Amino acid sequence: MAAPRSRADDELRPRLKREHALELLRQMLRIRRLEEKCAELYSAAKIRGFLHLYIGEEAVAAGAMQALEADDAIVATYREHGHALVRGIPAEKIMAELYGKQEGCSRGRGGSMHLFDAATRFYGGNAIVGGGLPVAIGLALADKLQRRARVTACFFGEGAVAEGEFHESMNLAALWKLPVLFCCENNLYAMGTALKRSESEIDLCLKATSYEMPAWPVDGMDVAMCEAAARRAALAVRSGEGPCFLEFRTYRFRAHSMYDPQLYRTKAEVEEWKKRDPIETFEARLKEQGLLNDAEVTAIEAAVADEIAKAVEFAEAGTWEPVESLTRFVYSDRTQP
Amino acid sequence: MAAPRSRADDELRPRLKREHALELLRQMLRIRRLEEKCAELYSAAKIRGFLHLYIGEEAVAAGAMQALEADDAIVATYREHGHALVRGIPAEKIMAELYGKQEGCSRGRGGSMHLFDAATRFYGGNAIVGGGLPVAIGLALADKLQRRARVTACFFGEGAVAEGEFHESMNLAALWKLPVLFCCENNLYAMGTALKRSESEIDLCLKATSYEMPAWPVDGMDVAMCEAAARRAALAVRSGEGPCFLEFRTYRFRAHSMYDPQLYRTKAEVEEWKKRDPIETFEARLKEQGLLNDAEVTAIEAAVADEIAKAVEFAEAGTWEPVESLTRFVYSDRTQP
Amino acid sequence: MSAQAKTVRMTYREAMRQAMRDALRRDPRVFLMGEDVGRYGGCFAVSKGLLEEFGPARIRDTPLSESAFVGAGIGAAMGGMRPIVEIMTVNFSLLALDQIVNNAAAILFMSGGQFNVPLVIRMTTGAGRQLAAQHSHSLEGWYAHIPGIKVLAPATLEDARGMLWTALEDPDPVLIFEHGSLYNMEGELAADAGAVDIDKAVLRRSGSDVSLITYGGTLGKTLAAAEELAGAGISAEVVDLRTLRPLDTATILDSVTRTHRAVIVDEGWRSGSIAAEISARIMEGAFYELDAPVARVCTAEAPMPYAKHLEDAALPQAPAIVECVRAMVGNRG
Amino acid sequence: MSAQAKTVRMTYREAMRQAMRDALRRDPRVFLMGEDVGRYGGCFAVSKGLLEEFGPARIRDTPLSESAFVGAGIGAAMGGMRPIVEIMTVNFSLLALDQIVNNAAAILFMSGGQFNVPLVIRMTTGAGRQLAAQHSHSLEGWYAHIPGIKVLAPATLEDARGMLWTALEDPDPVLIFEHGSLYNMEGELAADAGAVDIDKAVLRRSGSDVSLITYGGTLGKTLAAAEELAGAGISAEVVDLRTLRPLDTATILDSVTRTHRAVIVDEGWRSGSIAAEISARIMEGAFYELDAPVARVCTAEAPMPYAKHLEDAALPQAPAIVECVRAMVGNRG
Ligand SMILES: Cc1ncc(C[n+]2csc(CCOP(=O)(O)OP(=O)(O)O)c2C)c(N)n1
Ligand SMILES: Cc1ncc(C[n+]2csc(CCOP(=O)(O)OP(=O)(O)O)c2C)c(N)n1
Ligand SMILES: [Mg+2]
Ligand SMILES: [Mg+2]
Repeated sequence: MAAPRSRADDELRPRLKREHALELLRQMLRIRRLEEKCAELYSAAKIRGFLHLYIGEEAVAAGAMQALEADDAIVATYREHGHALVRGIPAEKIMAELYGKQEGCSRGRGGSMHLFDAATRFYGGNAIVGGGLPVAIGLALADKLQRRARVTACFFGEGAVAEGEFHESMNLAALWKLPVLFCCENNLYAMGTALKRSESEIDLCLKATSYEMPAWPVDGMDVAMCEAAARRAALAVRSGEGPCFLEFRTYRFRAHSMYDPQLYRTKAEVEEWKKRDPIETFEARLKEQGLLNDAEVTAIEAAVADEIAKAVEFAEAGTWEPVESLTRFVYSDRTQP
Repeated sequence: MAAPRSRADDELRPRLKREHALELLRQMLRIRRLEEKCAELYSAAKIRGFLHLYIGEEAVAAGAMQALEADDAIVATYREHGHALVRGIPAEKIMAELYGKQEGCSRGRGGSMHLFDAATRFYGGNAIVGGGLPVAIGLALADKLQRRARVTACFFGEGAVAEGEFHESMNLAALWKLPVLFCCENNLYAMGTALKRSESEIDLCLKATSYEMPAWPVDGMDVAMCEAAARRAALAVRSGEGPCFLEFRTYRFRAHSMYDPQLYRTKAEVEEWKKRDPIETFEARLKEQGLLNDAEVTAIEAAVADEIAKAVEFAEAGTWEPVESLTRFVYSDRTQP
Repeated sequence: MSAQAKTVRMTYREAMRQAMRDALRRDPRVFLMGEDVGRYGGCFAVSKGLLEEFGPARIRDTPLSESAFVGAGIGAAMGGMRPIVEIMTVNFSLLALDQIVNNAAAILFMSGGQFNVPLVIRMTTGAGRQLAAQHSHSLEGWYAHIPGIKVLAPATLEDARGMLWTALEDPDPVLIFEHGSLYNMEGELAADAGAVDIDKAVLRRSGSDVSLITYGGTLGKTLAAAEELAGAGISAEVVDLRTLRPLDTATILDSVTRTHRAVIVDEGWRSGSIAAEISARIMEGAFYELDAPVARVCTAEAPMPYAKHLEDAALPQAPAIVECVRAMVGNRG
Repeated sequence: MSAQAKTVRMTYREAMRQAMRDALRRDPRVFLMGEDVGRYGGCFAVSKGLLEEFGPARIRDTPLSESAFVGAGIGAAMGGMRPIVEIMTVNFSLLALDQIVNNAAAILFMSGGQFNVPLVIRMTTGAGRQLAAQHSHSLEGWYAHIPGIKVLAPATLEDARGMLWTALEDPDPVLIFEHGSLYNMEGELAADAGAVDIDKAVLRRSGSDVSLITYGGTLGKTLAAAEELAGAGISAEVVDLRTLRPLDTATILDSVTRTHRAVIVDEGWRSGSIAAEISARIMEGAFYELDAPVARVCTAEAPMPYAKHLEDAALPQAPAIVECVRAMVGNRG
């Protein structure tokens, strides 16, 4: 069975410092508002290609990212706006990327699914389900070989658990005791396929157990829980105990991508989950605990709105990479070391 | 944890009927003597390419194959002479195949690693580690869709457990409750890599558990145990309960293939395992129980020697496929339905 | 099709769906398996409605396990079924390549003719929708390197409707590549459209000055280029290859022998493209007929960028085809 | 190499091993990872002894997980290491193809130039040892289709010794294909042999009547054919491509421009081979120089059979090269 849920999780919640709590709220709001804007811009044809929104799952990235240090590494999927933003890629560079402008964090070459940023060690943005996991293993291996006490956090959906690469990576990480924090975002669906239709055993922590890897489930709708679990796991990983697996139980409120009639789930199910909206519930809780008032919410919202507006402005003002440089970066410029 | 070891295993041993016991012994001897001859013929350059001997592991194929009916299917690996032989491919067609003659069971195109036989539903002989598992899943799916109470037995080494395809196949089989009997031949090494250097969790039955698939370990050096476990598992599989996983704990006495200095294990370790030689121990036990005498052993050995000699004769007398038909069977002859 | 024949208006997507529905009704051995083919209705809505009609045993949603479910298709085919395996896009097929190359393509041969693999694998291919580097490959020409499989690229409604039928009757593995940009293409199709041959390339336009050889997603652009060239007094013939393995060399050589010039248009990357193979075959079979070296218009050799203007620049476009032909033929306008 | 230079006698295998030992000594960021590279001593004994010298952290035996350990090489490269990943044989690389195509080859581009992947992947390729359909592929030409990677095929001791060095200094992913039949090849090598360029094809023999263009495992057969042709009065030039991506088109065209005829010898299957690409490039760049159509001698388009006589018949052999050239040039003897 999965490792027992630690008491530390529950104890942490009340101990959240006020500033930190507001910061968590702010981060979740940044993601939410950025993505609401993205949806709008998609309808306006400013953003194209596939666009996968993280709305509903914000607590996971906002919480988990707290456990990472500046020189830790992140590997994520095509549903990575939230991770990129909380990690520190400026909203404007993200937005410019979604516009396809060369001021974007991947010069407009990656788009929504391929946000990259060397400054924050953000290694993408991978659009092949499961494709990021081996890369994360390798980043961690480099750290281990160079005796650096860093963590590589690898985010992926529960759909990836069915891919062979997931298993090969889990085994390799555990076998070699690599400093990888596996963050499985279990939002119950892979496109239209419910977990119970894709896994014979739906307790995902059992997969980790079969690699002798510590694993535990986390309430992915509770940002404080997400942070606590990630901190605990990252601590173990960083101290050289080997990898950890966290199953964040969450839910995506929107379509898989932009076109998706959502035939595979009921409106009622979505509504039920929306009652657990990670932002609304957290806000409510903070207010209840007297840590937050309406004016503060308004102020945070205003600051976030401002940030997003500026990001859109920046993207609008951005420029197109000259067509002449189309084949640049197929190989490194020779000047590169 | 793995499913508890059933009492039935231990109870079965004394109940072995005499004829059946002799048959098991005979089958193991057929494999052993055939392969000893193969090694000899390899040195004489009659057989070429890779040649993987099963010597030491005979109890597994000889035992497990007893559980299969005529219309069941088998998928095996490059170490499949034993499976092919016990399944019923005539020794002469196997030997002719190893010679590369067109009278071989694969017309001389497959060689040692690719024995095929439609008559006995023997689907190869796959030289890609893990590559046979998805095929086995598909054969079982065809049976399920056509409501045939057949079993597909899939043999593979413990090295395959690290391959993604193993996991994808286990999950698919369990998820769809397909009639597959997974027979993992754990001989502790994949070429020169010991299990403990390739798996973070070496209790392989735990892998099956993480797919909610029944699994249990079997003493792979004891042919009666192998048979009993396979019968029990095949019964469950055939009755529609879904797949089963058996871990046969065995040992390869010879090199991985023909060139292998065996630097990765000690002579002492090999000698220790040889004390558990599946043929010698079984013979000794039968004698002890008064089920077998020296004359009978001599008679069996003589019959086997004769069979092998005839197989070699057949292979020697075989003919080469005309070079003109080199590209035949890249696609089906148009006459084929 | 005769002018009187009754036709119906539909999209390429619908033609493909009808082809599947038809196959599922006709032959109980046929089933469809792939990611999100059922409840989701198919990533590109091709299989929408099939689950309702045929049920989950025959319209099987799979987990994200490309290697295993493609391999399962191989096994099921050998077990007497006629599986249609859908791989969402060609990009993901790389995860199943071992099964395709080492099993599907090899088992008939390795088994000395004992086991054939009547499997059909369908996948979406191609770029043009700003899906960036990991979702925009055109690898059908690359697959055409593998002996033991057949590679089809339906570019018209007729072929979308008819190739699947023929593929399912083939005793050997057939890969069907559907260019993502074609699904919404609308047109008239004979009401009784059915199986089509998969052995022959066809002329989609006749001409005498140059042969434009193409297939799949670039057929439309090539026809547009031919139209423009006609305006400039250059008569271009357009050959739709339809099947990339085996290639219908005879039709290619026949056309080039009449026009004496050829341009190959191919969405694959240039180096090692199927366009290279066609050029080599013309070299080998019609060298003395050529008035000019055969040219290729292919995709720029780079992973596909997201930005629209860069993607457009990377892909073969009608103006580039026109320019290439003009340079070869000389201006006639 | 000057006649005075000190040389040592060794095999291709030893040259490769020395190259690795050297790299491991020179650069602490270098490590070797792959199946059985350590305790077993390498499937083809190439890495024998390295574990003892460098220890298990730098000579890493991996589980049978091609996709994960190739991907781990990519990550480790981005993390500042200089990994050498050994895939036992090219056949198994199909299991890692997604990592190679979608990550190794694409990340630099997708990231807008931020992350390069200085990874070297070595693998054995080719047939000739009766290993049958699943262990005999020559896919290096196929890999050469992928932008973002480089593809090397050392055919000589010098290149076995020197290419790895250069590859490790390359900021981008480099695949090195070692033909299995070469490991036991023995010869003299400069005692101080080191890095070699990987940008240029070279003439292994000069000639004036025909250019024989080849690489890797077929270089020896091609040189043998040239020798035999010389006896028949036909002067054949032999071009060793060395690097299949990027191709050194200039050297190819230069040779053909002098000889006016070309035969490409390639162990890949004919259709969609690198030989097709070379033929197409000659078409495009030296058409008016040609006295005869460029020809190809490739492997028969079939999975590789086990039986020796069939395998021999399937592969390009010196007599077939000779015959092809004679038909092209006419008998001179
Ligand atoms: C290997 C592969 N197969 C299929 C796809 C198509 N696809 C994109 S996202 C997706 C669902 C993935 O679900 P999950 O891993 O749970 O992540 P989520 O989208 O729920 O965040 C699928 C099937 C893909 N990108 N990669
Ligand atoms: C995918 C793949 N990788 C590597 C190999 C090379 N190889 C052949 S056998 C073998 C060891 C397999 O060990 P195991 O599965 O335990 O079977 P055993 O040989 O012990 O019966 C290896 C690595 C292969 N055939 N296929
Ligand atoms: Mg999901
Ligand atoms: Mg083993």
